[in-house]
Amino acid sequence: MRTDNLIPMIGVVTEIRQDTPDIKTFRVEKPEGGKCFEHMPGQCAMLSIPGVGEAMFSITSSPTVKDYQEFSIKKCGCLTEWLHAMEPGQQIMIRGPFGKHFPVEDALKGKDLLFIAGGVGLAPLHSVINYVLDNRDDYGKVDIVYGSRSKDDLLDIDEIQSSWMDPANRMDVHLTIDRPQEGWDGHVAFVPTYVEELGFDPNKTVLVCGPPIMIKFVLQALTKLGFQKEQVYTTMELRMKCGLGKCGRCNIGDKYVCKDGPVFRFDELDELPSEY
Amino acid sequence: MKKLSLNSLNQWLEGIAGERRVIAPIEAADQVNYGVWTPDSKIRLDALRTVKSAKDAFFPQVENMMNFRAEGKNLSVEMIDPKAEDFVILGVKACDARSFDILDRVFLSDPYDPFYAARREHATVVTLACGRPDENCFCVNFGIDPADPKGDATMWIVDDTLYLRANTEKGEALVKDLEDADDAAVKAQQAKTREVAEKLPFARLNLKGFDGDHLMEKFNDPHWAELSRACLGCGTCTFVCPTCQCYDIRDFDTGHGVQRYRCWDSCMYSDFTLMAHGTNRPTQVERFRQRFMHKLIYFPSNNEGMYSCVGCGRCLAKCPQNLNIVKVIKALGGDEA
Amino acid sequence: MSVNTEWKPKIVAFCCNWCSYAGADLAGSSRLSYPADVKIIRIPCSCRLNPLFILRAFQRGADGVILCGCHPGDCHYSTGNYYARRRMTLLFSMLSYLGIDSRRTRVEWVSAAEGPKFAATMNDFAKTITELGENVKLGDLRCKEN
Amino acid sequence: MQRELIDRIRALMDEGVATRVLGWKKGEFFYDTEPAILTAEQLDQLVYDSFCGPNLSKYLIQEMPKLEGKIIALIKPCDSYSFNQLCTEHRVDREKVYVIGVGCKGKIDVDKLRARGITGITAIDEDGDTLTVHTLYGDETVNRHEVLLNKCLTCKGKEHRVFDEQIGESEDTSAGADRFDMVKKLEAMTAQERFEFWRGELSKCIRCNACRNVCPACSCVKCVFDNPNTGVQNKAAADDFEENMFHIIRAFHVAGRCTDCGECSRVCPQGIPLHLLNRKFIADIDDLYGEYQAGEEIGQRHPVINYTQEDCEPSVVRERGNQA
Amino acid sequence: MQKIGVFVCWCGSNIAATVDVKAVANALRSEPGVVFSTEYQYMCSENGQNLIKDTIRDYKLDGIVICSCSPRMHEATFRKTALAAGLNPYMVEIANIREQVSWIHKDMTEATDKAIVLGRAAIAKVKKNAPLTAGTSPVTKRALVIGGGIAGIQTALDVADAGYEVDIVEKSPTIGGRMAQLDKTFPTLDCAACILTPKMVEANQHENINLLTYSEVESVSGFVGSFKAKIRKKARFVDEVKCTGCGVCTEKCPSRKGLNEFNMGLNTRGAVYIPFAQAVPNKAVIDASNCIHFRTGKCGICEKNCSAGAIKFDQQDEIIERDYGAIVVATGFKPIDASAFDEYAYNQSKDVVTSLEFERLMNAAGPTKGTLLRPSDGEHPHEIVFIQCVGSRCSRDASKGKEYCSKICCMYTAKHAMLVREKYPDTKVHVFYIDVRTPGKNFDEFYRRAVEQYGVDYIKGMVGKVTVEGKKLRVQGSDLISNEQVHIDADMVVLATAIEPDPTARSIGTMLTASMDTNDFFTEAHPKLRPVESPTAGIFLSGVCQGPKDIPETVSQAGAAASKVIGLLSKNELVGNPCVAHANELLCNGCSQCERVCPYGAITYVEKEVRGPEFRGTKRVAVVNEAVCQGCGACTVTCPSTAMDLKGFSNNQIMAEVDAICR
Repeated sequence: MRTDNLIPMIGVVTEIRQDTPDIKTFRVEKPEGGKCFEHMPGQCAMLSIPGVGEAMFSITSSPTVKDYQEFSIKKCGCLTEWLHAMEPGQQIMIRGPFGKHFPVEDALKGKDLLFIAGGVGLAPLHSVINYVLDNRDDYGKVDIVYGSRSKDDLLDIDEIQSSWMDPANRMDVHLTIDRPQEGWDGHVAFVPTYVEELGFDPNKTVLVCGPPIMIKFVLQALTKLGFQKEQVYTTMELRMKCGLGKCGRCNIGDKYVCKDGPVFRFDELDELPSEY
Repeated sequence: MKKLSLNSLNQWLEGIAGERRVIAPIEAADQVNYGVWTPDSKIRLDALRTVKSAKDAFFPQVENMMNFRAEGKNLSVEMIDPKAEDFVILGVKACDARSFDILDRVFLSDPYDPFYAARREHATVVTLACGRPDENCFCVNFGIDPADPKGDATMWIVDDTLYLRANTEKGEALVKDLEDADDAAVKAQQAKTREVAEKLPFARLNLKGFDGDHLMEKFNDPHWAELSRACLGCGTCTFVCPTCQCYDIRDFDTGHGVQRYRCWDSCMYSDFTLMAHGTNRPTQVERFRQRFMHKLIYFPSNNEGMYSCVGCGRCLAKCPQNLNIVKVIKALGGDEA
Repeated sequence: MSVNTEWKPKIVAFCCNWCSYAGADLAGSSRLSYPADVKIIRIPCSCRLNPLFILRAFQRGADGVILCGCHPGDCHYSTGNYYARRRMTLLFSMLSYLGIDSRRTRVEWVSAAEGPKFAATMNDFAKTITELGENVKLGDLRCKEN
Repeated sequence: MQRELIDRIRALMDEGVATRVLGWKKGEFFYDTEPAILTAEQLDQLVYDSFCGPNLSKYLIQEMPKLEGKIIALIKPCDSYSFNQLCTEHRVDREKVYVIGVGCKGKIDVDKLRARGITGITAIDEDGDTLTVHTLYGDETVNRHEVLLNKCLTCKGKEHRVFDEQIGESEDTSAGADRFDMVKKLEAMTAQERFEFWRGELSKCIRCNACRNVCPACSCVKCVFDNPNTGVQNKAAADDFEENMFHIIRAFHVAGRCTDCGECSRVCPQGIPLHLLNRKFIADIDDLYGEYQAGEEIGQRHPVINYTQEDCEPSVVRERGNQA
Repeated sequence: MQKIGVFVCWCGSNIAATVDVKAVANALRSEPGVVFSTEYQYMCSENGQNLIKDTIRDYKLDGIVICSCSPRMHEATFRKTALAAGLNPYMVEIANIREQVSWIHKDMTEATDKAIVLGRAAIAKVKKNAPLTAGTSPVTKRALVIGGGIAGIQTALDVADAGYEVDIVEKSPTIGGRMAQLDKTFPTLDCAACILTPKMVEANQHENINLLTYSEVESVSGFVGSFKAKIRKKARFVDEVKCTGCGVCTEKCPSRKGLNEFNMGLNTRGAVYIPFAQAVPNKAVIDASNCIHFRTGKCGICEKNCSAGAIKFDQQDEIIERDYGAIVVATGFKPIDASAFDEYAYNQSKDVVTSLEFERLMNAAGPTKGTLLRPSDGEHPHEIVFIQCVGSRCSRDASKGKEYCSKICCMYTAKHAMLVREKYPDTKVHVFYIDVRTPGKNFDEFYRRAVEQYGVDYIKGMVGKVTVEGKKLRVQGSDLISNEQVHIDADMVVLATAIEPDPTARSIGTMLTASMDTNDFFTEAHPKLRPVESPTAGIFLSGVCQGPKDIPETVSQAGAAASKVIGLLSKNELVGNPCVAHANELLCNGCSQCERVCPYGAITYVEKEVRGPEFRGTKRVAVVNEAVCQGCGACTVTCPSTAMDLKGFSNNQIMAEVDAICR
C-alpha cells in the first residue's frame, strides 16, 4: 500500500522542445538522473510548480525509454504558461503514475492496431505507439491517422517522419491537415472524414484521442465502417486534484477518471453519464 | 455498563484531558460545534446536532500537507508529519458515527490517506445515543439505530446520569475506572427513542432504485432542473455534511516558501470542475445533481449499496433555501413503498 | 520562532504619484530623514488604493499602513482623493470596529511641496506604530517567518 | 391571502402578462418553503405564509437573459429595496418584471424555536400574536414576535418601494427597535472586547459562501474570492486572517449598496451576525455622509461612489475615540 | 520564468556613500527570476545606458529593474533605454534608493537593507508587468491663453507667430494687465506703457490671435490635445464692432461713483468707461452696478450721445465653446490687501499707500497726472518712507502675510526712491528693509545708484508702527546697524506689499486639474527641468501665476511656455499614456459604478457578445476610452469583481509589491 501519493518528488526539466507554436515537450528526470518512476502507456502524472498549481498530464514517452519521461503540453492556462516559460535545468514537482493504462499487454497484444489522433491528442498515444514500436513483433498491422489544424500544429513531425514512417517499422502513417496550406502536399481533410475515406478493416482495435468533437465524429465514422464500441479505446481529460480517486472532482458516474481512467473503452463510457 | 453522574462529567473529562485532547460538542458564540474541551468550555452533550459534523476530527477543513522551498532553480519539499497524537472524540451521535465508516471507505481504501489514517488510528470514539430525535432526522432509513450508536464506547444520558458501555479495548480503557451500573434505564430510554424514530416524518423514505443499476435512469430524471432551481451554489450542505469528503489541494505562498494544503471543496461550487477551457458541469443543475447522485447512486454502486448519507438532517436544517436530500429522494423515488 | 530581540515595525506607505511621492522625493533631496521601516509604494492616485492592498499588507505582516495623497481639491485627477477619503474613512472605521487599533491606519495629505511634512508624518507614524508594537490582531500566521 | 394571491397570478397569466411567477413553494414541512419559479400549471404549489422569509430578488438576475416577456415576482416590502438596487445596477430590468408587492406581517424563524429547545416540530397554529407549536414531544406556546426572523425585528416598514400592484396587508414589525442598537453596543466596547467578539463570531465561519451567494448585492459574475487571478482567491478560511479578510472585503464591496435585507445572517449556518458588519457601514455612512437607504429609488448614486468637498477626514475614526 | 536584469546605480557617491551597492546587487541576484544583477557609477550616463542595453540583448531580458534615483527623475530615460534595446519600455521598474534611501538614512546597514527590500518590490512588480503600447489621440491646433497681461500677450504672440491660432481670455475689459499700470520699469527706467502698448496692439491685430476680453473661462473638459473650453463673454452693453472708442460716452456719463480700477481706486470713473487711453480693445464698457440706467431704468445719456449707436443695454452674456490643443495659464497676480497691516496705518491715512498705488501717483496718466501729491490733501510730500517686505517673508505671522519673498519689491522700491529723488530733489526718502535682494542683471548697480547717486536713505530694520500725527505720519522703526530706535515724521508712507496669485487662479486650477501649492501658485511639472509646464499634460504656465517674477523673467517664461505649446501643436497626434484602465468583459457585472466615479467620462457601457469558459452570450459591459482615461484608478477600486484594472498599476502588480515589502 503506497502512502506517498500526495507527496510529489522533485524532477528536473532537462530538455524542452518547442513542437508547435503552442505545444512544448518537456523531458523530466530525477535530480540524480534516471526516470522518476515506471509507468505504462496511457498513464498520467501530476506536474506542479509550487505556488502556481498542479495539474495532470499524460506521459508522452514510452515506458521503453529508460532514462526519462516526456510530456507534451499545450499552453492553455496558468500552470501551462509557467511551464512554457521554463528553462532547462529548472526543477518541478512530479508525482505518479496515475490511472489505468492502455491494455498493451493483454487486450491489444497480437491485434491489428489503428491509432487515430487529433492535435495534442497524439501525446497519450505517442507513448503507446513507441511502446508498440519497441515490441513490434507482439502486434499485428499498425495504422496511424494523425491530423491537426495546420502542418505547423503537427506534433513530433520529425519523429513521425524519421521513425514511424520508416518502412522497417512496418507502420502506415496517414497525415492530414484541416485546410490546404502552402508547403503541404499531403492529405487535406478533417480526421473523421479521412478515417472514413481510408476505410479500415473493422477487425482492428482502435485507440483514439483528440478534441471531444473529433472523437464524436471519429466514432460515427468507425461505426459506419463496421467497428464495434468494444474495439475502441480512448483517454479522457478532466480537472483532477488528488489523482487518488478521493478528492471528488473527476468523478463521473461511479468512476473516477484519475483512478478508473483515463483510458476507457467506448462501451464502458456508454454506461457513464455524459459529463465529460 | 458503567455510569457517571453528569455533575462529575467535568471531573472525568479533566482526567482524560490530562493525557490527550478531548474533542466534544462545545458551545461557543451561541453555536455548538466539536471543539477541544477545556475545563472552561461549555460542553453541550444535550445538543442533538452540532453545526459542523464530527468529520473535522479526522478530516479537518484545512490541513497543511507539505512545504516547498525554492532556491535558484532548485526545489525542496518537506512533508508535514500527520498528527500522531492520541485524542478522544466524545458525544458522537449514531449518524456521525456511521459517517466515519463511510469516510473510511474513501480515505482508507488503497491508496490510503496518511493524514486521515493517522487520526483514525489515534482516536477513541465515544458515541452518545439520541434521546430526542428531531422531526428532520432520518437516519433509520440507512439502518442506523440512534439509540445504540457504535464507536469505542457508547454513552446514554438518562436524567442526570451518564451511562457508558465500552465496545472495544480502547473504550474499555477509558471507562474502566467508572462505577458499574445496570442497563435498565438505558433500555427504557432506547425503547422510547426507537419508538419516536419509527414515527418520524421521514422514517420510511423509499430508497428503491437508488443503486448502480438505475444510474442512467436517475441521472436523466427530469426532476433535477426543478429540484436545483433555488440552489444558491453555496457550500453549506457540503460543509455541514458528515460524509461529504471532496477536497481541493492548493498552494499558499507565505513569502518565505509555499505551503501546499488541502481544504474542503464542494461539488456545488462553479469552479469545482472548471478547467482553463471550460467546465463539464456548466450550470447549477449538473452540480446539484452530482452531489446527490454521488450520495445515492455512485457511492453505493462502488460500496456494496452503502449510501453516502447518514440521515443526520443537517442539510435539511441548514440549507438557506430549504433544499435537501429528502426532497431529492422523494422526487426521484420510485413508487411509494 | 527566534526571540524578538529588536523588533522593527513594517510600515507600508502608499503614495500618490503626483503629490506625496514627489513630496517624498523632496524630503529626500532635502535630506530630511525618517525611519527605514517605512517603505513606499507608488500609486497613481490615492483613489487607486484598494482596501485589498491594505488587508494584504496586514496579512503579510505589516504593522501599519499609511496612505498619502494630494490635498483635497488638489488631486491631479481632480476628484480621486475625495473618493479615497470616503473609502478609507469607512474602511478604517470597519477595522476599528473589528478591534484593530485605528492608529495602525492613517491617511495624510502631502503635497509635492511638503517635503518636511512628509518626513514629519512618517516620523510620527513610525513612532506611533513602534509604540503600538507588533500587529497581532490582523495578520496571517502562515506568513510569519519561522 | 395565499388563495387571493394565486387567483390573481392566475388571472394575470391568463391576461398574458407573464407565463411564470417567482415565488415560494411548499416544502416537506409546513415551514421549509422554497424559492421557486412556477408556471400556471404549477401554481397550486405556490405558498405564501409566515415562513416565506427568503428574499427572492436576486433570483431575477439569472432569469433576465432567459426572459422573452415578463416574469411576475412576489416582493415583500423589505425585498423591494433589493429589487430597486438590482435595477439601479442594471442587473434586473424593471421593464421585464411585474412586481406584486405582497403584504408581510413578519416571518417566523424556526431556528429560534429550536434555540428555545422546542424540537421535533410538526405544526404551528397561528392565532394573532400567539403561536401554538405542535411537536413530537408535546405542544408549546410562544409569542409570535419573539420568534420572528431577526431581520423582521428591524423591519424597514410596510411600504413597498416598488410594485405594479399590491396584495395583502403589511405591518411594521420593528416595534420601534433601533437597528443600530447592537452596532452602538459594539462601538461602546473597548477595542479588545470588540476584537474578541468578532474573533468568537468569525472563527465559526466555515466559508460555505452562503452569505455571499444569497446576498442580492453580491451579484458579481465572478467573486474576487473565486477568481484565481486576483491573488486573494481562497476556498477555506484557513486562519483568523482569512476569516476576517473575506468578511471585511465582502462588507466593503457591498457598502453603500447593501439594503440591510438581513439575508446574510439568516442563512449563516453558524449564526454569525454578519449583518452587523454591513450595518456598521450603514451607520457610518448615515452618520458621516447623511442618511442613505440603498434601494429606496432606482437610479440612486450611493455614498461610497460619491463625495463632497467638505467630507470628514479619515482621522475621524481615531478622533471618535472608539479605539480605547 | 521571466528573465529579469537588475542594475544598481551608485549615483556617484549620492547612493554609494550610504548604500552598499555591491551588497544590493548581490542580494537581488538571488531573487527568483533575476538572471543578471550589477552596479555601476552612473546608470543614467551613456555608458550606464549602454550597459543596460547590452545586457538586455545578451541575456534576452524580459524586464529590468533599476535601483537609482526617483522614477520621477529618470523613469523616462530608462524606458527609452529599454526601447532602444528592443524591450518594451513598460517592462522597466525603478527602485528609488536615492530619495527614499541614501539621502535620508545615515546607517549603512539599515540603508542597504531597505534598498534591497525596495529592489525586491520592484522585481516583484516587474514580473507582473505586461508590455504596453500607447494609443494615440489627435491634436487641435489652437491654444487658449488665460490672462491678457504681459505673460499672456507674449505667449500668445509667440504661438501665433509660429502659425497657430490663439485665443486670449482676459477677465477685465482690456488686455495689458499689471504691467499697464506701471510707470517706469527697473533697472532701465524705460516707460512701461511705451514698451507694452505696441505688444498689445500687435496682439490685437495679429491674424492668429483672437482676443476675448471681459470674458472668463467657465469650464474645461478633455485632455491634452483635445480640450474643450466654455468661455463666458460677459455683456459689455456696448457693441464692440460699432464702438469706435471715441470716448464721448465716458465723458457724458453722469455717474461718477465707479472706482477707477486702473488707478487702484485712487480716483473714480464713469459707469461707462474705457479703462485707460491705450486700452486694447479700445472699446467702452458699462459697469452695470454703477450705471443709472441699470439701477433706475432711466438716464441712457450714453446711448443718446453715441453716434455709432453702439450702446446695447440688452446685451447678454455669451457662451463660447471652443476646442484647444493646449492651455496656457497666465493669470498673474495682485498685491495683497494692505489693510491687514494695521501697524502701518494703511486704513487710517490716505497718505499710506501701496507701491502699486504709488506707481499710479507717479504716472502721467494717473490720478495726479504724474505730479507726486499726497492723496489726502494734494500737497507735495517732503519726506517719504518706504517700507519693504510688507506681507512678504512673513514666517512669524503667516496668517497676515506670505512666507515667500515677493522678489520684485526691492527693485521697485529702489526705482520709486530714485524717481522721487530725481523729480523732487527736495524730498527726503527713507527705505526700511530687512535685506536688499538684487540678484539680476544690472540690479545691484541700480540699487547702489539709488543709494550713492540719489542719496536714498536705506535703513536696515523694521518699522514697528506708523501713527497719524496731524498731517504727519510718525514712523517708528529700528535701525539694526546703529542699533537705535528711529523716528521719522513723514508726509507719505509707501508699503512694498507682497504679491499673491490672482484670486481667480484657484478656480481655474481646479477646472484644469492643474495642481497648485498652498499659496495658490501653480505647481510646475518639475521645479528645475520643467518649469513652465503644469503636471497636467497640455497645461502650461506663464508669468507670476507660477511664482513671483519681474517683467523680463515673465517674458522669458512666456516665451518658453509658447515654445512648449508650439512643440505640442506641431504634432498631428499625441502618443497617449498606456497606463490606463481596462475592463475585463468576462468579469464585468455591468453595474455602472465605475462610470459614475470616472472624472473624465472615459467609461461607457455597451451590450456586447462575450465568450469565456464560464459564460457565452450578450451582456452589458464597461468599455474604457483609452484616449480619455488618465489612469487615476478610481474605477478599479469601485469595481467589486476586479473586472476593472489599471495597466501599469494593476492589482497584481501592487499586491506583488506589498508582498515583497512585507516579506
